[in-house]
Amino acid sequence: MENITKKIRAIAKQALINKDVDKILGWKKGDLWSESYPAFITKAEEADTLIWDLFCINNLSKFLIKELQKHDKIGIFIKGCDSTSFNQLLKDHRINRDDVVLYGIPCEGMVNPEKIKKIMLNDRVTGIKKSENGFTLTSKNKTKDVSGEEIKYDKCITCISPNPVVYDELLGDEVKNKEREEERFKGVEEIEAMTPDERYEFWKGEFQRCIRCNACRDICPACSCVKCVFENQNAEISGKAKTEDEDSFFHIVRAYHVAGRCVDCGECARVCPAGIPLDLLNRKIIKDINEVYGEFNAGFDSITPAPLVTFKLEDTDTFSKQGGK
Amino acid sequence: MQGGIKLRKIGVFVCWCGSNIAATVDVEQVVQEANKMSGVAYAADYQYMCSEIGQNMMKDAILKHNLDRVVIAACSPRMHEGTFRRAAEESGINPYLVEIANIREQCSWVHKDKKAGTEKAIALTRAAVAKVTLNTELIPGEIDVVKKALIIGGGIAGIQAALDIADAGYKVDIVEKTPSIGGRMAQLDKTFPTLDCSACILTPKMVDAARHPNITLHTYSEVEKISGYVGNFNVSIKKKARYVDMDKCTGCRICTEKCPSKKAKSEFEEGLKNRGAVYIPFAQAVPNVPVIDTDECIKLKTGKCGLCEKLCPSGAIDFNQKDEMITEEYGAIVVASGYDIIDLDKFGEYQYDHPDVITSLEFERITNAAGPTNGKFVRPSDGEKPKKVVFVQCVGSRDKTERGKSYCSKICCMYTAKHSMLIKEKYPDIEAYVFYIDVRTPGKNFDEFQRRAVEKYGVQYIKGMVGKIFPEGKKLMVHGVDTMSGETLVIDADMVVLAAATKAKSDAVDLKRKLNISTDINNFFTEAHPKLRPVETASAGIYLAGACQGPKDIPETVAQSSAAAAKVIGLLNKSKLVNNPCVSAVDESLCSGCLACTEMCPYDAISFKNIEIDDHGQKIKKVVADVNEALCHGCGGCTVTCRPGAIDLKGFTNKQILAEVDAICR
Amino acid sequence: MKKILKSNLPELWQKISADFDLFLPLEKNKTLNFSLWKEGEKVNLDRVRTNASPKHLVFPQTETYLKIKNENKKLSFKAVKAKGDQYVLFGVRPCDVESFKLLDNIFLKDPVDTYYKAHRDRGTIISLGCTNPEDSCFCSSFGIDAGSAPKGADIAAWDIGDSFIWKAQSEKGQKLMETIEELFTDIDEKDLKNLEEEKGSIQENLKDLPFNSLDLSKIKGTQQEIFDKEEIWNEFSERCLACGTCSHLCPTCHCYDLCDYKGSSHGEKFRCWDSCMSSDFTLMAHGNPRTSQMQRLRQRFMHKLVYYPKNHEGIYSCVGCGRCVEKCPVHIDIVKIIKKLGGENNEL
Amino acid sequence: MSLDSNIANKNEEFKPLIVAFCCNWCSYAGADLAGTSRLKYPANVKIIRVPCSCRVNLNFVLRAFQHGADGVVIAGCHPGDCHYSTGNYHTRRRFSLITNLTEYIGIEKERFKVDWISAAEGNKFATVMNDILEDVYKLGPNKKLRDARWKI
Repeated sequence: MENITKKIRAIAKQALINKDVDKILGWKKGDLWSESYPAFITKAEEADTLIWDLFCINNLSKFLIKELQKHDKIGIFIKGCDSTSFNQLLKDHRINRDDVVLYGIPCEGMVNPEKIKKIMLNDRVTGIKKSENGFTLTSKNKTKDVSGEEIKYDKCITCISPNPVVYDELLGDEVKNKEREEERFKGVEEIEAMTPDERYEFWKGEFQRCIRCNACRDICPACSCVKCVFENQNAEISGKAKTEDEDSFFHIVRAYHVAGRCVDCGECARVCPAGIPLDLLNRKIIKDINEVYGEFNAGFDSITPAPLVTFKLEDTDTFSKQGGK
Repeated sequence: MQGGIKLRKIGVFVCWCGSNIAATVDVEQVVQEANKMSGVAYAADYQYMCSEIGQNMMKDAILKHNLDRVVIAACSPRMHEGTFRRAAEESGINPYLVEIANIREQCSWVHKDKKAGTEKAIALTRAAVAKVTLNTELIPGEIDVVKKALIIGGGIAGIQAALDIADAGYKVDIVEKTPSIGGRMAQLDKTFPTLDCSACILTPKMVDAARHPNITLHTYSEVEKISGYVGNFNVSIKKKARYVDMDKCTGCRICTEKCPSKKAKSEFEEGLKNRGAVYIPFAQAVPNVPVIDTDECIKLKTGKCGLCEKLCPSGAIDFNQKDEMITEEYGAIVVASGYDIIDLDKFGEYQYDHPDVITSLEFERITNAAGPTNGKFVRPSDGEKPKKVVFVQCVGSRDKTERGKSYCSKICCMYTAKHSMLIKEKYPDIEAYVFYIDVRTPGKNFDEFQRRAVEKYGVQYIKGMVGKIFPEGKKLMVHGVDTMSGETLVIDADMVVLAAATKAKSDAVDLKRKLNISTDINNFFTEAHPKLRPVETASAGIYLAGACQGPKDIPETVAQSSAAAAKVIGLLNKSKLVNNPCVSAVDESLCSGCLACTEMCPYDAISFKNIEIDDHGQKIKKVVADVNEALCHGCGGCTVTCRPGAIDLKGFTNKQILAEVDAICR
Repeated sequence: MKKILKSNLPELWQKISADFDLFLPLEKNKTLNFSLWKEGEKVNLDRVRTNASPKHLVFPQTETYLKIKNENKKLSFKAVKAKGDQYVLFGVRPCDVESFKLLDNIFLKDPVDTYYKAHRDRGTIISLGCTNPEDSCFCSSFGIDAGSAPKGADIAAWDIGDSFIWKAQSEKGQKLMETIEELFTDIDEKDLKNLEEEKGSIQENLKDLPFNSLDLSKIKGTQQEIFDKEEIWNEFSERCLACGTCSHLCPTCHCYDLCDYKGSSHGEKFRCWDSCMSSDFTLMAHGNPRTSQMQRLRQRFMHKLVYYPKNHEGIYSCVGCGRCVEKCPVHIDIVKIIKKLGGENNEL
Repeated sequence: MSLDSNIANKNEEFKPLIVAFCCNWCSYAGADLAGTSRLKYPANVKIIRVPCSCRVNLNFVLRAFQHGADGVVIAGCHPGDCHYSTGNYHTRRRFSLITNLTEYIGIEKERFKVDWISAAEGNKFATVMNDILEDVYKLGPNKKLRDARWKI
C-alpha cells in the first residue's frame, strides 16, 4: 500500500507539473485512523498529501461530472468499482473519456471501521496494520490478529471487479479477489425466501429508519441526473413527508432508476446513516437481470446497451404463465 | 399540489345512449356528483350526446356557461372522441381540451348492478375531470407528403390499386416478390360466377400496369426495411439478382428452352410440372424476362455450364449480377401481399401424398389450357381420364383443431361448384361428388351459379365430411357420411380434389413488423375498424387490399383495392398533413442528456442537441434530448426511461395520469 | 440518588412503559436508535452514540399542523394539535441533553412553537454518563461534561458496573422516580465511590480523545471575514454531495420546510425537516438566494459557529456529538471546519 | 367467468379496487370488445387509457397502491403486435423487473399483474379482470405501501 501511495504521489506530481491534467482526484487522510476521504488537488506540491490505504472507500468517479464543468482535463485514481462507475457515466453521456486520465489501482477490498470497532469492543482503536495472514488491530489496551474477511466491507468480500476495467495506467499488479463472488446474492436470496408479509415487514422496518437525507442517491454514480425526479415538483412524486408510503416509494423508485445501470459499488448502503441495506435492493434487480435477460454487469464496458433500454424479440418475462411470448 | 392551475370551467355531459347506459347507470346521479367535482361549472345529461341535438346542446352550454374544457361521459373514446373534439372546436375550444369517460363499453355494458355501475361511472367521470383539468391546448404540426405510393404485392389487388392511383396522376411502385406480377389470379383457369377466362381479364391489366407511365414495377424484389411515417415513408427495397439484364433481354426464351437443368418444380404450376433453372414463370409473365434460380443453376452452383449465356442472342445473361438495394420515399403504402393455402401434411386421412389427390389450385392448373396437361383433364398418376371425381370442401377451413383454421375460407364453395361444372361441361360422363358442411354462396349470382351445378349438370352434393380415403389399386376409396340420410358412403373415385383452406402468407408476420401494423390471430392484417375503416390499418398511411386481410374472392379484392387506392389518392392529394400533437416534449432544464430515451425510442424520433444554459451567471454547455415531432408517434416509452421526468408526453402527461389514478382511488 | 441493578432493568422498562411511551437506544438490524420500547427489544446502553439524535421526539421529521377539507367545493380549515403521549426517554448522553437546550432557544422563545413545546412538556428525559466515549466525540470543546449530571435532564444516570445510579433533577424526574420506587434501592458509600470512579474514568477517557484539544477560540475574525474565507469554503464544498446526512443526524439542526399535501378530498399542511445542503432549501418563487453548494455549505457552518452564537449569548450550535464526523459520506465535518477556520491545517 | 360466490360472500365488506392501465390500441380496445360482447366482470375494475403499455411508469403503479388500489393490472398488445412496433417489448423487460422488485418488497404478485390482451380478446380481458379480483379477494385488502393520509 505504501508502495502505491508513493506511485500515486509521483504520478500526480508529474501530471500536474507537466500540465497533462488540470486537477487530480485522489484520497487524503483525515485525523482519525479510519478516515480517508476524497481530495482534489491542482498544485504539484499538494501531491504528497495523497494516500492509498485500507479506507479509500470513496468512489471518486461521480465527482468528474462536476469537476469537468470547471476543468478541461482531469486525472483520477480509480479502484475497480470506481472504474465500472466511470464506464457507466460514459454510457450515460455524463462525461467524455477524452477529458479524463485514469490511473487504475487494483484493490483487495476496503476495511469497514465499524467491524473493527465491534471486534475491539469498547477499547479505543488506535491502528491497523497488514500482517502475514491478515491484519493486526491495535487498541489502547490490546492487539488482535484478524483475517481480511472479518474486517472488510461485505461488498468488498463479494466484489466482482477488484481490478479496474478501464484505465490509462495501472498501478501495481492485478489482484485476485473473487473467491466469494458467488455469495454476492446470498442476502437477496434470504429475503426472497420470506413470505410476502415477512418481506414487507422487513423492508418497512428498514425504511422506517430512513431520514430522507438522500445520501444514497447523492453518492451513487448511477444517480447522475442534473435534477432528481424527487426534486422535480412537476413530477408530483416529490413528497418530503416522512411516512411509511413515501419512504417505500422513494426506495423502490431509487432502486428501479439505477436498474441495469447500478455497478454494485455498494456506496449507497455504506453511506446510509440509518444503515438501510440499499444494496439488497440493487442486487435483487441485478440478480433478476442476470437470470431473465442474461448476465449483465453494468460498467464492465461503456458500449453494451443497458438492459432496460433494449430488448430481444425472444425475451421472456416474469409475470405471465406463458413466459411472455 | 395543483398550485398554479387557474380555476377551470369544466362542462360535464353525461349520455344515456338510450338505455344502453341509462339502464345500468343512474345518469342523473352522475350529473349531480359531477356538479360537486372541483372545476366543474356545468353538468347535464342527454339521451344521445352524439346526435346533432346532443352536440348542439354541448355547444350551447359551452357558450352560455363560458366553459373552457369538456368531459363527455358516454361510449368509448374510440367511437366518438373525434366527434366531440370537432364539436368543441366549433365552439371555440381547442379539441384537446375534451376528455371522454367511457361509461358504456367499460361500465354499463359489463356490469349488471346499477348501484355499482353508477358508482363506477362517477369514478370514471371524476378521473376524466381530473385529467381534463390538466389538459393543455395542443396544436398539430404540419408535414409534407411525398406524392408517390408503394404497393406491396403484384397480384390483382396490387395491380388494381396501382392502376387506380396511377390514373389519378400519382407515381406508384409495385414491389413483387416473384419474377412476374399476376399473383394467384394468373394461376386460375376460369372465374366464377361468369366462367370467363382468368387470363383473359387479368393479362390486359398486367400489361397496362407495366406500360403505365406512372407505374414502376420492381419484380423479383422484396421490401427490406420501412421507416418514417405517413406522407414520408422511407423504404429499402431489395432487388434480387435475376442474372438477366432486363434492358437487353428480348424475351425470346431460347435460354429457358435450352437450360439443361430441368429438375425444379414450377411454382406457378403448383409443382405439377418442372421448369428450367432459368425460367419465365408463365407464358404471359410481366415482365417477360427470365430469372435464374440460384439454387438450381449449374453455372452458379458449380461454375460449369453457362449454356444460356452462350446462346443468348442479345447477351442479356449476366452471372455477375448482385442483389441490389434501393431506397425510395413514399407518401402512402398499400399492402396487397395475398394469401397461401394451408399445408396438407397434417391431413393424412385425405391421402394428399397420393398423386391423384390434388388441391383445388392444382385442379385449376390441370384444367387450364396452358397448364401442365394442356387443359386435358387427366389423372396425374397415369394420364388417364378419371370417371369419378370427389370434391372435398372445408379441408382445414372451419376447423377448430390446431391443424386447421377456424374461419371459413369463403371462396371454396364457389370454386368447387365451378370446378365440378367445368368437368361436367367438358366431360358429361364423369361423375362428380361434392362433400360439404354447408354451401355458402352469398354474392351476386352466386347461389344461382351453384344451383346450376346441381340442377343443370347433376353434380352430386353430399352434406357430410369425408372420414378417410384408402387407395385401392387405381381407385381411391372415399369413405364419407351423408348426414342427411345418416348413411355411410364409399365412393370409388379416380380423383379427389381438396378445397384446402386459405391462410395468411407465411411471411405476413415479418412484413407486419417491418410495416409496424398488426395482424389478427390468423396472421391476416388487421384493419383499423372492421366496419368503418376496412381498408386502413392502424398505422396512418398504410392501407390493405385483397386477401392479405382475410379470404376474399376477386370482385371483393378488386373493390377493396380501388377503395384503398381512393384512400391513397385522398392522402396524396393533400399538400400538407397534420400530425398527432400528442407527442413527447423535453424540459431542457431537467434533461441530464443521458440519452436513454434516444436508445429506447421505437422510431428514432429522439436525437440530441447542444445547448448553453445560464446557471446563475455561469454559462454551462449541456447536451439535451431533442424530439422530432413528425417522427414521434406518441407511444410515451421515452417518458419512462427518463428518470428525472424531463421528457413528457403531451396529452398523456405524468401529471394527468397520476391525477386519473388519484381520482379513481378516491 | 437511588440505584437499580442492571438485572432489574427489564422489569423497570415494563413498569415505565405501562404508564409512558418509553424510548430507549434499541438495536434493530445492527442500527442503534432511540425507539419505542416493546417487550423483547434489544436495549444497548454500551455505545454512547445512537445513529440519529433523539431530536425527532421533540421535533418530529414530519408534523401536520393544518387540515383543509373540501366538501362540495367549500373549504374548511382545522388546526391540528401536536400528537403523542407522555414519554420517558432514557439513555440520552449529555451532548444530546444539551442539544435540547439549544433547540429550546429557538422554539421556546416568543413566539413559542406550540408543537415543540407540547413535545417537550410531555417528555421526561433521563441522561446517562458516557462510559466509553468514541474517537469522534468532542463535547468537551463546548463545555459539556460527559460524566456530569446535565442540567437539562429530569433524571441523571450513570453506569457503575452492576447497577445504574439515578438522580432526580426536576419535579418531573422526582415524580417518575416515585412511581417506580420499589425497583430502586438506596445507595451506599461504595456506590458513591463507584460513581466518583466512573466520573473520573470518563474524564480520563475524554482526555485521551483525538479531538479533545479542539479549540474554538482560535476562530478569529468578524462574521464578514469568516464568511469571506471562500478558499476554505470552496475546498470543503468541492466534495460535498449535498446530501442531508449532517443536518438530519445533527441534534441541533432545526430547519424545517412547510409543505402541502393533497389528499383525496382534503389537504394537509405539514412541516418536515429541511437541510441547508439541499438545493431547494429556502427556494422561493424567484429562485434560491444561495445558488452554489459552496454557499449552502458555508451557511450550515456559519449558522453553527457564527450566527447562532451571535443571537444566543455566544453559545455554539454544536454539542460535539460527533455524528457528522462519523457519518458524513465524504468526511466533511465540523471538526475539520473548526480546525481550518482556526488556522490549523488538519491535512497531513 | 364469474367470481367464486363463496369468496365474494365472505368478503362482503371488502370492495377491492383494481386499477388497470390499458394501452389504447389493444387492451383498451379489448376492454371495449368485452363491453360490446356484454361480457361481465365486476365494477371494481377501473381503466386508465394510455397510448402504449410502455407509457406506464412505475410511479403510476406505486401511486395506485398508495392511494387505495388492491390490485393493479397493466395490459398491452401481445409482444410483436405493438402499435408502436416495439413499445411493449420494453414493457415486458421493465415490468419483469418491477413486478419482481415489488414482490421483493412484499407486494404479492397476485395483486400486480401484467398481461397481453389484444383488441380481439374481449374474453381474455374479462378473464384477466375476474382472475385478479378473485386473487385479490383471497388476499384481502392491500395494506402495503398505503398512504395513511390519503383518505379521511
